[in-house]
Amino acid sequence: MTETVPSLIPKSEPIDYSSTNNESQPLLTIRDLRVHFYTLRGTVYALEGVNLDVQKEETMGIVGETGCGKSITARAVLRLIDPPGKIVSGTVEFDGQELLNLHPKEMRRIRGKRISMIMQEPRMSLNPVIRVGNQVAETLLIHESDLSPSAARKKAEEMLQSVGIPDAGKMSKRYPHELSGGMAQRVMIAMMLVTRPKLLIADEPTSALDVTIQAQIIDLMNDLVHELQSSVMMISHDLGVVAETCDRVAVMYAGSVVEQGRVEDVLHNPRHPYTKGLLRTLPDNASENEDLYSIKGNVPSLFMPQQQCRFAPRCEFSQERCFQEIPGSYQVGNNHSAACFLHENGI
Amino acid sequence: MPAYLLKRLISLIFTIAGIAVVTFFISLVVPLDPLAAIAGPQAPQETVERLRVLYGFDQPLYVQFGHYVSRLSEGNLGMSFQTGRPVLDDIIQFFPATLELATIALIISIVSGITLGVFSAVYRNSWIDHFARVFSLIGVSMPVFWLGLVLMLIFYFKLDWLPEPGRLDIMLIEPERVTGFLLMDSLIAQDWEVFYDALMHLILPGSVLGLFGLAGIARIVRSSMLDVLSQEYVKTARIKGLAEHLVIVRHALRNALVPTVTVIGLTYGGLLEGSVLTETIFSWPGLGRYLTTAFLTLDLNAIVGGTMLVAMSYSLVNLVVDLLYAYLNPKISLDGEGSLS
Amino acid sequence: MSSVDSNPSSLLEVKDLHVYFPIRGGVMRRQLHTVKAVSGVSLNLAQGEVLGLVGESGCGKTTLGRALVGLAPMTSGRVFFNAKELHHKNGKSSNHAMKMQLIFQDPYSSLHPRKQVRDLVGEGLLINGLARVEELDEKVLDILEKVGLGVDHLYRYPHEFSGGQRQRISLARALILKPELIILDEPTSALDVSVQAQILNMLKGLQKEYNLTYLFISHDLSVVRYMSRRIGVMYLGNLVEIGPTRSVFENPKHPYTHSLLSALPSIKKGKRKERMILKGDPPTPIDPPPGCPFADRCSNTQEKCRIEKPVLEPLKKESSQLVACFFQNENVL
Amino acid sequence: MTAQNLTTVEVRMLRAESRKRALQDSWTLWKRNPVTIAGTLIILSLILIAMVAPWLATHDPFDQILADRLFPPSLDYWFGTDNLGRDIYSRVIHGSRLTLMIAFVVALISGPIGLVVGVLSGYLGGMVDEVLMRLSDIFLAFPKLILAIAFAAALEPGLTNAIIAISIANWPSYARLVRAETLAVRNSDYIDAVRILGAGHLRIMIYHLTPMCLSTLIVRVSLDMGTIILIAAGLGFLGLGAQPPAPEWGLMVSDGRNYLVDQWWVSTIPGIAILVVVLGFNLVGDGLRDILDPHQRQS
Amino acid sequence: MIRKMLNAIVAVSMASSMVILAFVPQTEAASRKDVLVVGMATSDLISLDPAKAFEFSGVGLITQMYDRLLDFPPGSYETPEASLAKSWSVGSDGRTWTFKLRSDAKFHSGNPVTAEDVVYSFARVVTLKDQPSFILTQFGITPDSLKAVDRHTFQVTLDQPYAGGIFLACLAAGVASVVDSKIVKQHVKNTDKYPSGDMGLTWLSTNSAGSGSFILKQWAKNDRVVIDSNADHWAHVPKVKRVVIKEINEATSRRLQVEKGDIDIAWELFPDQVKALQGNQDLNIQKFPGTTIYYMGINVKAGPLADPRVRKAIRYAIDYDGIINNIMGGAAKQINTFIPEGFAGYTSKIYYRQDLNKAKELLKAAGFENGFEIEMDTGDQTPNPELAQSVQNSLRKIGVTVKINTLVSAQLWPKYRAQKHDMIMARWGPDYNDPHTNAQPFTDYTARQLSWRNVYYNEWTSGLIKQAGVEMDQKRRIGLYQQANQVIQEDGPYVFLFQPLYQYGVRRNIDGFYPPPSFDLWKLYTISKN
Repeated sequence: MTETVPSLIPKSEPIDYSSTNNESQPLLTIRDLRVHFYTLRGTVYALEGVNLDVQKEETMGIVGETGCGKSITARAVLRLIDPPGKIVSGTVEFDGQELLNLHPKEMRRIRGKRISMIMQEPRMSLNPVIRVGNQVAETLLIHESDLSPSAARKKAEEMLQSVGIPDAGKMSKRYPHELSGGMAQRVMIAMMLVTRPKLLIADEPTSALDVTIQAQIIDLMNDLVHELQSSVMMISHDLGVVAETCDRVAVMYAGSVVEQGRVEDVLHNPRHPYTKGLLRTLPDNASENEDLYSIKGNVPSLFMPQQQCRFAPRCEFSQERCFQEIPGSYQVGNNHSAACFLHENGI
Repeated sequence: MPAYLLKRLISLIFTIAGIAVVTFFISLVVPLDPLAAIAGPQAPQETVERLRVLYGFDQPLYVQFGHYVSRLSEGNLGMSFQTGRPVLDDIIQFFPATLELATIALIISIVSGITLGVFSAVYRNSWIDHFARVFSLIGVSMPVFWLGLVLMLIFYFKLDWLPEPGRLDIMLIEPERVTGFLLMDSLIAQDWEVFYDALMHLILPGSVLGLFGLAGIARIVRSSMLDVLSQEYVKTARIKGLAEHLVIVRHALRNALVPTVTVIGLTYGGLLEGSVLTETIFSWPGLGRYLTTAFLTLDLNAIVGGTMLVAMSYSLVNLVVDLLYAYLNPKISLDGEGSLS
Repeated sequence: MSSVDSNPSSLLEVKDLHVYFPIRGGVMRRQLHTVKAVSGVSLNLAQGEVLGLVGESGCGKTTLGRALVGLAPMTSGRVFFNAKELHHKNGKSSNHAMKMQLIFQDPYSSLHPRKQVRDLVGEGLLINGLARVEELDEKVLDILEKVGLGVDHLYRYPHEFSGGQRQRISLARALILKPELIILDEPTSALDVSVQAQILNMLKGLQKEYNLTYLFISHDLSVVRYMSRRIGVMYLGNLVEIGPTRSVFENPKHPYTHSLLSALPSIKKGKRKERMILKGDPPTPIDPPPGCPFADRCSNTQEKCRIEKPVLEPLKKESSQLVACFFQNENVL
Repeated sequence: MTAQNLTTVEVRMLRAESRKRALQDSWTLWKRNPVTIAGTLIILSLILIAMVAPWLATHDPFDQILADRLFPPSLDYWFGTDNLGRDIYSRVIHGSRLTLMIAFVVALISGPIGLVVGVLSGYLGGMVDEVLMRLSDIFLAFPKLILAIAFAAALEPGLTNAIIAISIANWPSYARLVRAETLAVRNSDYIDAVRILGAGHLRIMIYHLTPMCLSTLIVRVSLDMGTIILIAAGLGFLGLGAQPPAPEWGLMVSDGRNYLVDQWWVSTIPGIAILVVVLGFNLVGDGLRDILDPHQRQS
Repeated sequence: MIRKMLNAIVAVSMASSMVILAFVPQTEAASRKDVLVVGMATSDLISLDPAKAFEFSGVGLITQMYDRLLDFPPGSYETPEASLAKSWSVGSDGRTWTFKLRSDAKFHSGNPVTAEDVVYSFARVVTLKDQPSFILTQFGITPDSLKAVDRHTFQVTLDQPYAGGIFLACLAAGVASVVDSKIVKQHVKNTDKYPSGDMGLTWLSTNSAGSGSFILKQWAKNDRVVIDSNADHWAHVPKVKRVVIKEINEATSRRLQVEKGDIDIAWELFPDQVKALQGNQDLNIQKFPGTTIYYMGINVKAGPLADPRVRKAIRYAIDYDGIINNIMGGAAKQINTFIPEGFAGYTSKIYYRQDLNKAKELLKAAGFENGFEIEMDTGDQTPNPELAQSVQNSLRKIGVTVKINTLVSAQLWPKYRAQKHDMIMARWGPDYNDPHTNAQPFTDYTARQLSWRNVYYNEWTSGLIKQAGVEMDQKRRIGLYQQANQVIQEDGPYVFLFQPLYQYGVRRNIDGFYPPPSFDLWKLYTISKN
């Protein structure tokens, strides 16, 4: 199958994000990001035009269900999409620099130094055959060429100390499997923040952890990014976690952002039918005698390029138009937008 | 750790005892008489019968087995019928040559196998991958005896790049025997001429034998590299900003080597086996040939001693492999077993 | 097999159940350590009741469920099912235990990858001689339709299904034997929220339709609260608190329950509220020290807690909320 | 549609469809791998050649024309003649039957033995495992060729005994493999699931463990086909395998080794035949692993 | 990226090989001139003790390191000549033989060769009773029948009179080598098999204590035997300082190495190798008819083979010319007698040539016009399998289907000895250099040799040979052999195929090489290298 990027420009121009923002230039600007996977069974149109901003010193949440493209978005920012995936088009501007056409060498200088990322399974994300202290030190050694290995190890130990690892000197000699999940995630955080990056991408950092540990880690992350004045892109499927940690949130569905805004606006006043539905499915809100709300139908196949609102087949409010055009992103409130024709005419 | 070693040694003893019994019973199922063979085609019947008494083959089987067991338990491997010498002496003489050959072959296998495997995995499904896989498979697919003869023809006879078959040039006398390994003994004796000559003699049989083990190693390296490359921690390394070749060598390869070590142990066993034919073709005075002759002449003591040695070194290598495995893989602790199922 | 000491009104009665695993090592394979996965749990389940069991990983909730169906050894204690005592022998469950079924957490590993749906679901019937091979298609189809699958799915392999659908297949496999008790071991934790809603709805519907009894094991407090009328909290192999869902959630008496609830993120509570965050990791169940299992992490540990193990006691007389804490009355929060 | 009107026709159709889907998946995976395609073609042509050997051969493979011995390849003798004036081309063609027969018979003997021993040992554990594994240890400790030589020498040399000898040498490694697979699988949720349904040991072993081990075993056996052929050829080379005048390739290489320098074709052509076929089996095995390995299926 | 890794590997290996090369001194050329390198199949070598060795290469090597009372001159095996014994005589009873020893012979140790040493040497052989011992014991020699009359006079008494030619030929055999009794006695050991002393058997297996032209320097089993020249030999001082017998079991390999000059003499080349070497200016091909006879044994007890007509039919069916011209490349000669050319009593008369019609007639007469199925065993050494296949092909033409079993020696010989074969492709080489060594096994079943193995119990031929064994008149003795041969050719259990020509590839710069007429009659001391 030959690949042609569908040039389906939505009828209504998407909002100009930069103007909606009264503050200074965002730290990270993602525009029309498209990532496709060329698999045996055909092309998977995984990301179909993602638009997203992360402001300086803010925590931006990205929520969505499995396969909606939230992790792919994060990896695309670091340009770490594994084959058969490919970034097809779009721009990712970080601190005034376009990342997608940087030389690989330049890109490596950004990874780990200015943008870091922590992942879901802390123990799987640490190399099982290298002592954790050395793994933390490695990040320093990569980016600070004048640092001696022993100095790096010393700094790594200090960092481990500051992420709340008791007896850091001894713990840094341990192997990942000797740590608990919570400890491993702390190591991961140490490893990724030791270079004081401007942006930390956290890909479901707590979903593999128990609730009590989850709370510890969330607290730790909040404290650290405050101290470092970094921004966070917090990816999670857990709306509760997002509600508790984020300033703003973007909701993704089937490869694009459907709603974006301040957390209290999006979660308490959702405007996109998908967001609304998602919130209603949570058992938290249900009384025990009524059925949970469930969004009808299934997640759409991503094997077709987006040619309509991908949520339309499951949407209670869908109209004929939803099946023919791709909705743009429409302002629905202060710093709050939704990609739904219902809101074409604004608030 | 000591407990683990002890356990392994105990099971090794069981294995060896089993091998001794199996070998004895193999010799039993042979419907023929080893002594008649030893006596050669021309010896008169009387000689054969006298030898039979001399070697105790006229005794009932259980008596023979009893002698055999009590002798073995004293560590006495007995006399070889074919050489008329203690089997132990024969083994001490022949085994180092085989070991030296197998070691060189193993080194060749490992170096080239890992290289091919890594390239294959990194450039998965590209022509590099296909080439590397086919090349390494040709290695195992080649009949050793034929390849040996052809390479000898090319590199020795036609091109004259490498010396004649054998272990050492005919004009050179072996240095004083310390380890039995020519390369080592010549180093100890500081005899560079012998060292160089022995090394050159090793190249051809070593490569032929090495080719045999290459595919298995390349195959496991490729598949475990593929496995490892899709692991999260490799992604972590990339996220850190590590250059790709370092990601592969420092993070991926190190982990991929863990399963590879096990295969290397098995390959070593295969090399000892492959040496049977290789030694025949390259006039290598090693254990493989000794054992083949022993089987062909039903030299029972030599068969038992030789196979026990091969089995023992095979088991030992695998013990070393397991220790190495534990060393490479910090997750394995040799003493604590059990699980939270 | 007397039914004298069992409570006749209960479908399932667990009395002081212990599940220990030995850790062996050394040359003689001596027992070096003991993993006390479940150390002394007692509970009752009435016919048609849903009991939720919560706790963090390693607290023994899964092992408890597995021990009940015979997948883990019962070291000591007694279990009565339908007023008959259960005896499991080396990994094989006793016959009448087919009325007790288990749904596994991971829908990807609990279906044989090389079997088609018909065989997966129908096997229970064949094993127990409840159907002939010719009848299998129809009987399986009947039950598939109950869990929202259809004839198209009959001859498909597990890998052709999504997580939610697989969990439906697992459920069909259990339901086809007409069980009375189903142990649900985190049945939705591997699923997305929208799929989770579908599965929970279905579970609830089936429970009502067939008057099923559920032991609902989960770490997700909100799911348990939605599903169950009663809830038990486990910590390090012990049941530390058990009672009606509403009272446990609104008035947790055990400090562990309290911190668990406090740690639970929720969209309602908003950002950065003050929480009671437990320090440290949960200890391992290998050779746990005597005394209260929670003593190491509790903010109110006293001398006594380290020596003596508190037992479950009703909060007040006649209260259905039971707590295992010496200072339960001081834990008013 | 309700359960009541489910007809056999529909059932049959559904089954056929499912089979088709499985085949399609394998086909897609197979298609993408040129190396496997090459291997499959080699094996298929070998089977074809073996089937129509008498029609392909230009001469009687046993007919000696001593006056025509050691003729180089020519129009009369496509691959030349051997030391007894037999047509090498016809012998190689006929030899394909022996080669295939050896490979498949050994696989059919040692594969099932390894499967049974491995599943029993892995599933039952305890003493059974201990005894069976010590036994296989003993056999494994013998290098395969040496074990085969021992048995071939102990029995009278000949093709049948060579096959038995190779089978004896082969089963332990299969048993090991199957046992490892069984151990990995026996505590998995889906086995526990049927245990809860009340399944007995025998049922678990036969219906649930065996199919899981089978694909691993098949991959391994197909990778081993090459080794089997090589060992058989090695035995032939040492005079312990097929007996003259059988056109067994190893024997042919051996017969020709005295002529390698000046009459290269006598030994080289059967040598290449062995190489090609063994390569074919290896390529197929390699590809089969990709196809049957669920790991690879997901990508 | 991975290029860096590879570069490192290449760099390291190049550097290390350069270091090694720098240390290699170029001293080879100087010494090579004085060393004769012989490539030979010596895998049969198991002992260098005269009382034990009975293998081709073993006995061949022993005769280089030890002297015997009598010896054959280089390249000949007709009459043994004086060696350690200056003269000899037999007493009137025909049983007592007296030998006068020369006084200038010395062992390698410097000890003089005395009659005591001869007594000890012979006593060793008949006491140890190992394989070759029958060569002496057949004359009834026991330790008691040996006597050192004085320092240089040795006397032996036989149990009855024997034909003198036979006895003297046996004294020239390797087993009758004289060992240095003083040295050997120092190395006596008690072993499992010989609890009361092994008479140096263990030690002598890998050491030499002789007086011959060469001294054993090193025996690296499966690799090489190195013998150094004995400059003090009383008559035959070698022309080279050292001879290295290199084990090369593959004839092809021997050919390659002699062609390249890595060895000076390639022992026993087969016709195909010889053909390839023709026209090579650097090499001489030396041929000599060996005393070996290639024959096919027929078990007289095995079904159809019991009928003499069937055996005769088989003899007529064989394609002798094809075998000799093609398989043997012309380097063989058809033979129809058990006495090889070179021994007295040889006859060049040919009874059988391929005649398929006659063969078919004979089969028909015997009632097997539709043929039958039969097995044939053969060893795995060239050219036996090819011979077997050729015979198989020939017999197919008269309707006899042959199944070939290629057996290793461990199976072949026991089977033959147990009379379990149908037909066997084999060869026979003389144990000592007298026609009796062939006549007896081929015709006298009471010797439990070839005739017995083939279940051919012919009292008459057996009687003839027994008579020949004690016949003092050489002419009459030969007559008896020839008489027996006629019966064997007509009725016997053998198909005589040919007597081969042994061929040696010799470098041009080698002089004085006499192809050994018999397996034990090498004379390495005559060879010089230019």
